[in-house]
Amino acid sequence: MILECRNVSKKFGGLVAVNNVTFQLKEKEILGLVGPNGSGKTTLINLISGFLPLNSGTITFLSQSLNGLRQDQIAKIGIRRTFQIPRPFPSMSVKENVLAGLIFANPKYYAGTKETSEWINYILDFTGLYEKREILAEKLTVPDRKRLEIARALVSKPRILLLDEAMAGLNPKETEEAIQLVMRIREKEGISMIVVEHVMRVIMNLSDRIIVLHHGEKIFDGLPKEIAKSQLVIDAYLGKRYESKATD
Amino acid sequence: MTSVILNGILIGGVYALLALGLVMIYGVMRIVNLGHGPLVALAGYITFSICSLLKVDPMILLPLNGVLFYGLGILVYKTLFKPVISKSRIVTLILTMGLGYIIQSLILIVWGADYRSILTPYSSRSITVAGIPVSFMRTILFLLAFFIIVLMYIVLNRTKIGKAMLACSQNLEGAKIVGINVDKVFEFTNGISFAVVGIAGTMIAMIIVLYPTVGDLFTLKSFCINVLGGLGSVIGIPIGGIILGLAESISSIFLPVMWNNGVAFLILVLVLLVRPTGFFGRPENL
Amino acid sequence: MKIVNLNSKIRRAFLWLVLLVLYLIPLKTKEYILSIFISSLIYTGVAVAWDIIGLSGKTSFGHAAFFGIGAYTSMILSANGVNLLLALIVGGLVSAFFALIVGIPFLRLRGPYFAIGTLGLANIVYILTLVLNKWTGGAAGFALPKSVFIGRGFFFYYTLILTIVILVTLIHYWICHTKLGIALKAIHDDEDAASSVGVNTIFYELGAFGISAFLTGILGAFYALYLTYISPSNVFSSSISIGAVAMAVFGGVGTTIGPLIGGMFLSLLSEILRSYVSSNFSLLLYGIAIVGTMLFLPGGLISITFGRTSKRKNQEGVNNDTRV
Amino acid sequence: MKKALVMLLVVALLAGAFGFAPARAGNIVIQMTIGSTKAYVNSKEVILDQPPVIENGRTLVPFRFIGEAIGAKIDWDPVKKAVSYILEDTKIILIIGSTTAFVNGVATRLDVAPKILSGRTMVPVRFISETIGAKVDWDSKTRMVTVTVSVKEKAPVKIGAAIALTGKYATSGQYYKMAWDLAVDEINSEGGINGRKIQLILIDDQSNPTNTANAYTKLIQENGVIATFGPFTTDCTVPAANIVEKFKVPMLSAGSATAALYQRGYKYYFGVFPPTDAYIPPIMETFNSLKDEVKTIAISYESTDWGKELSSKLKDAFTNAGFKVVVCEERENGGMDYTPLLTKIKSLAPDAYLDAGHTTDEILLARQSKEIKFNPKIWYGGLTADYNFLKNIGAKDAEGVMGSIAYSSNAHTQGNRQFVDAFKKRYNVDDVEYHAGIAYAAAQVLFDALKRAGNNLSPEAIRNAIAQTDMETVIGRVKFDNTGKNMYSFMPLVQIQNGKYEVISPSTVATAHIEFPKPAWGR
Repeated sequence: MILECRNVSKKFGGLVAVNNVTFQLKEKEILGLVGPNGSGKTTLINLISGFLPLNSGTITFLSQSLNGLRQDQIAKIGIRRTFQIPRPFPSMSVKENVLAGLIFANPKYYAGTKETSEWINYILDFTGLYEKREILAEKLTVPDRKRLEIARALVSKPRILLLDEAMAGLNPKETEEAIQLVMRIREKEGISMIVVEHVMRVIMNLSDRIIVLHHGEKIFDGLPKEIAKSQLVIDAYLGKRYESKATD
Repeated sequence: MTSVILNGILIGGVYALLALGLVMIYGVMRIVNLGHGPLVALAGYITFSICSLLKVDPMILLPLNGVLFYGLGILVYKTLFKPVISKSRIVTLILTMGLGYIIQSLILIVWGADYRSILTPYSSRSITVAGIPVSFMRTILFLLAFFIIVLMYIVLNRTKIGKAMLACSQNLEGAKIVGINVDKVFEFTNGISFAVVGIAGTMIAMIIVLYPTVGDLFTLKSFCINVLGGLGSVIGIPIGGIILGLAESISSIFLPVMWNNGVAFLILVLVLLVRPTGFFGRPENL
Repeated sequence: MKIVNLNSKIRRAFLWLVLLVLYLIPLKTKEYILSIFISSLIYTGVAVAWDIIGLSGKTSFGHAAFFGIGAYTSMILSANGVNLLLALIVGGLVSAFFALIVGIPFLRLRGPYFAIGTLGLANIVYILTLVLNKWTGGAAGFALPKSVFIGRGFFFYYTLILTIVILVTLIHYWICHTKLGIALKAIHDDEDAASSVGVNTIFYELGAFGISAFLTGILGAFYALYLTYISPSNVFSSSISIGAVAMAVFGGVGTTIGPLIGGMFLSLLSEILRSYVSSNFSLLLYGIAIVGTMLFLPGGLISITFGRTSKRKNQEGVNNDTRV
Repeated sequence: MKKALVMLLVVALLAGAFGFAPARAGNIVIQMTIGSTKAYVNSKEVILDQPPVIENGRTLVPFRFIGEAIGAKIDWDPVKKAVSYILEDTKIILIIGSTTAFVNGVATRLDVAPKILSGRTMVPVRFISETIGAKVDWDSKTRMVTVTVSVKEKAPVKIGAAIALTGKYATSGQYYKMAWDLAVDEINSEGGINGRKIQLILIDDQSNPTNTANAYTKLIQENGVIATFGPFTTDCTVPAANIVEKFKVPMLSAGSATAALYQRGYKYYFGVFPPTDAYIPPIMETFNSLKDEVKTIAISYESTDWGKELSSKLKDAFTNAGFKVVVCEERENGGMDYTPLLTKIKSLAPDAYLDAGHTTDEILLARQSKEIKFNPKIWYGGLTADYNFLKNIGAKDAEGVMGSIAYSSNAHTQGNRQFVDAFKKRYNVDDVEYHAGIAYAAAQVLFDALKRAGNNLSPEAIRNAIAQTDMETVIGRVKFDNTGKNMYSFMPLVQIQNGKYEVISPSTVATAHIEFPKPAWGR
């Protein structure tokens, strides 16, 4: 067990975005986080990554509490996230982006050393961005931006990777590539992941375990194949499935 | 004490009038107009010339200057702002600074460096409110500021173009998507803002002495007020203005007068440290 | 990569040549040329120093505060017989110290709020200088004996300011090519994303702010010791702050040469205009020059010479460092 | 000197009705007829006490006449019986009765020797003329000799200054330019300095000290000015003074009233602008005469070196004289709203209010005093005596306001009338601003010094000439002490009475009696 959220809650004014959610993430596990829009998936990611402060509850990483840590500190201890709408550094080249992703989280890598650039090139190759390494990030296509986000996170050898809709807005082919990438990451790097997704198909064949959020509350926590059996989920979520598919 | 507070509020209104021309340019177009002060001064000089030529009351020129500066606003938008509006904000910043220099030199060339004032029979009259002598002109300016603010508010919330402006100010991309002609909106915004500057300048010119660099003073004050109230917030302006006015007035009771500027800026800074986007400002994401 | 290395070799050689020429200028020219260079270099130096915090996308309108603090510190020190170099450095240190204190709250501000906030800061310092007239002499200003200037003369001051500005430039360049530079660039692009990759934003911004203030302070100190008389309204005037921004943007922000070129260009331009064009029109032309450049070269002057390639060059510069 | 006069004559004649005058400007045409005592210099008749004669083919003329006519320095040595002419670099010596003449020491042969006719030395005109490069024509019909001396322009005397023509202080700066331009044109129309025109080079420094420093270095080194006027404000004056001191070029400042400047031990810096201590005596004279009515005094001052200095001197003077200074407030320089200050002072109800500030602020202070009905018995604004104050506030509101003034257009100082008229005429303004007056005085002093320095226009010589100045100017007598300060600095106290500035103190020059107490605003 690498990450644990206990009774995590977050309020925005009156609105309760995440309500008393408790779950665990095991080593090398891919945890699917699903739920309709506004069910608090992204908020949960923001809480874990330290992008937002908690209202109550505790988040512990390898028995170390993350409460009150800044985003950059959490990134340093090995929890990295991607953004729903990719946010690479536009005025930097792909390579610089990845470099930036590495040197601040892993102080043992210095800009300019041989091993640094070799490692960066490996990641670029791994994520299929090597050819585009000199291009400015602002010039990249959406799928490439999403890849770059993953590469930027991956390069720092995180223990946990938080993928916030890394596949939203991709066409089926791109989605397939992305899935392959995530799979490769798990196999090669052995990183635990929390994957937020709309698209059930993706989640179903990606996740080892699935958590369903609804109005900020956890209504399901189990294996993908069990999910169809859960009445709660069917009521709350599957009804929206086709709709959400349509939007994809 | 009461007289001090009263004056603080009135001068606050004057400051607000001074600052109003900036609020929409920033709110809608995200342009920080460093040429603001010189523009106000220009309006003043124009008023001065017409008044001394035609021997008419400056008040009559309010609409004229309004229209004149509306035109100027359109012109400036089309020639200067439009090409750089998409560029980084700092570019427009320096551009407007250059614009300020140009206006200043034009004032020097056309009117020379002499001091100019617009004197009317009622210039430095005062009315007595509850036994306290109160500047007549400042009262007028205060009311005018109030009037313009109400007008802006109505335009923004009741009219179609106003709603379009709000849309642009909140989410430009969104506004484009829903089919708002952003260019037209910007044009109108700039026109209106300049018109307000023209009107403000006409009035301000009656309570100060005009000289070519007088605008710098206006720019500084206007920006403090805008930031204090929250950039792009119409409601923030009077709040910012009055706070600044009161700060200057009240502080000078207890402290050496020289400090009142310092106190004003201190308040500005403190407000920013508590509310990094002023009173009514939306969070900037830069 | 080899080509780039060759390029950079040539570039380096060229730079050495330029430096040599700059230091030899006094041997061939009259002092009035030096005096023009001295003043231009002072303001250019401020522009480059300003751009160090500018790299993070923060637009400071308050650098006059650091300039003035440096100026007054050095004045007070030299009035008490502290030697020049020490006065300069302490001037810078005091500014830096001040910057580090105010930086913690101020750097939370973003965009125009930071700009106007720092502007307000400069004005507060200005008022304080007037108020603390026991030490600063208040509005009466602060004077050093005329011998301070006459004893040294232009050659001395030119060499000194040239060296200072070169150091400022080197520091700027060095920052651009270190972790700090990458951090600032990241913050400039997207503050949240930056912290999501582990950049401690406030730490790096504070560092940049401090260095920027330190160098600005030194330049202010030089300014004071050069003129031998300063008054608050003069060293804290917003024209110093805004001037720095204008020069940096005019040349091209976020690059080392940008502010350098912009600063020298604008200073010399105004110098020439004022000496050879009737005054009203000189101001007009100055304004037109700025507006024109912003309209047609929003990237600043450097976008003429380097343009698109400048960006790639920079990246290859970084790549060099990551490779070799 | 003579040459200058001749030149002037030429100009006068060309301008005058003598339309037929053949001479071109810059030329001296001497016409004389054999046997006639009537000769003409640039067609102006001159009566000779001995007519020209012909001695074996050569015309002889009185040596003094021709010498003066060509503008040479002439000398007569009775012992050697020798006459000599010195014209620029040529020296001619002729000995009576000898056919050997000496041109710059070189012996030269003459066809005919100089001789004495009825006590007048007669010399061969052609020889003299041709030696100094003049043209000689002989008209056999009219028996007239025409000598044409072409006078070449001398290099101008260059002086320079940096002054604020744009930027914060452009308003004051322009008056300096106006006055100096006028003064220069005047002196040049009078033939300049020893026949050399004055050329004034002005550079706009935008009141930025580094610009000022550059400007003066450039003026001295590139333009080669031999004397300078000072810039405006102390901020700019100190660096400027440093530089003229370094290059040993004299500076005549009209731009800084700070007394502290004179303690910096400058050798080449001289100032005609009355320093702050000059304000005090006239003010005290008035206040002492009002001791019974005026007891409490409030002072405010702009936050500049000048304002600070003046106010502190006022405060000391008043306290020593037994007045009670209730408050001495520093205030912003060039602000918008002084009501807080005035309200504060009003609440202390002082008998007299004095502000040490400049015109724009005084205007606002007066207006806002009126607005809050602040009516002390004495309302003094440092430089309200600048006619811009009156112009921008109107006679009605200005009634009774007091101020000090370094220069007044209706002062009965020497040459003031002409200056005022010339100034008004040239710039078509209704009055002369005081900065212009002081600037003009500076020009008067400098030009006088240049004249006294004579042909040796070395900066050192000019500096000494300035140091020895003791003359009447439009701002009164000017004589410098060893710090370069005008020891006759004079700052009368004036009051606006029915729309005119009346000097009320010192009594020696008073033009009117004080109007006390000051009437309420707008009465």
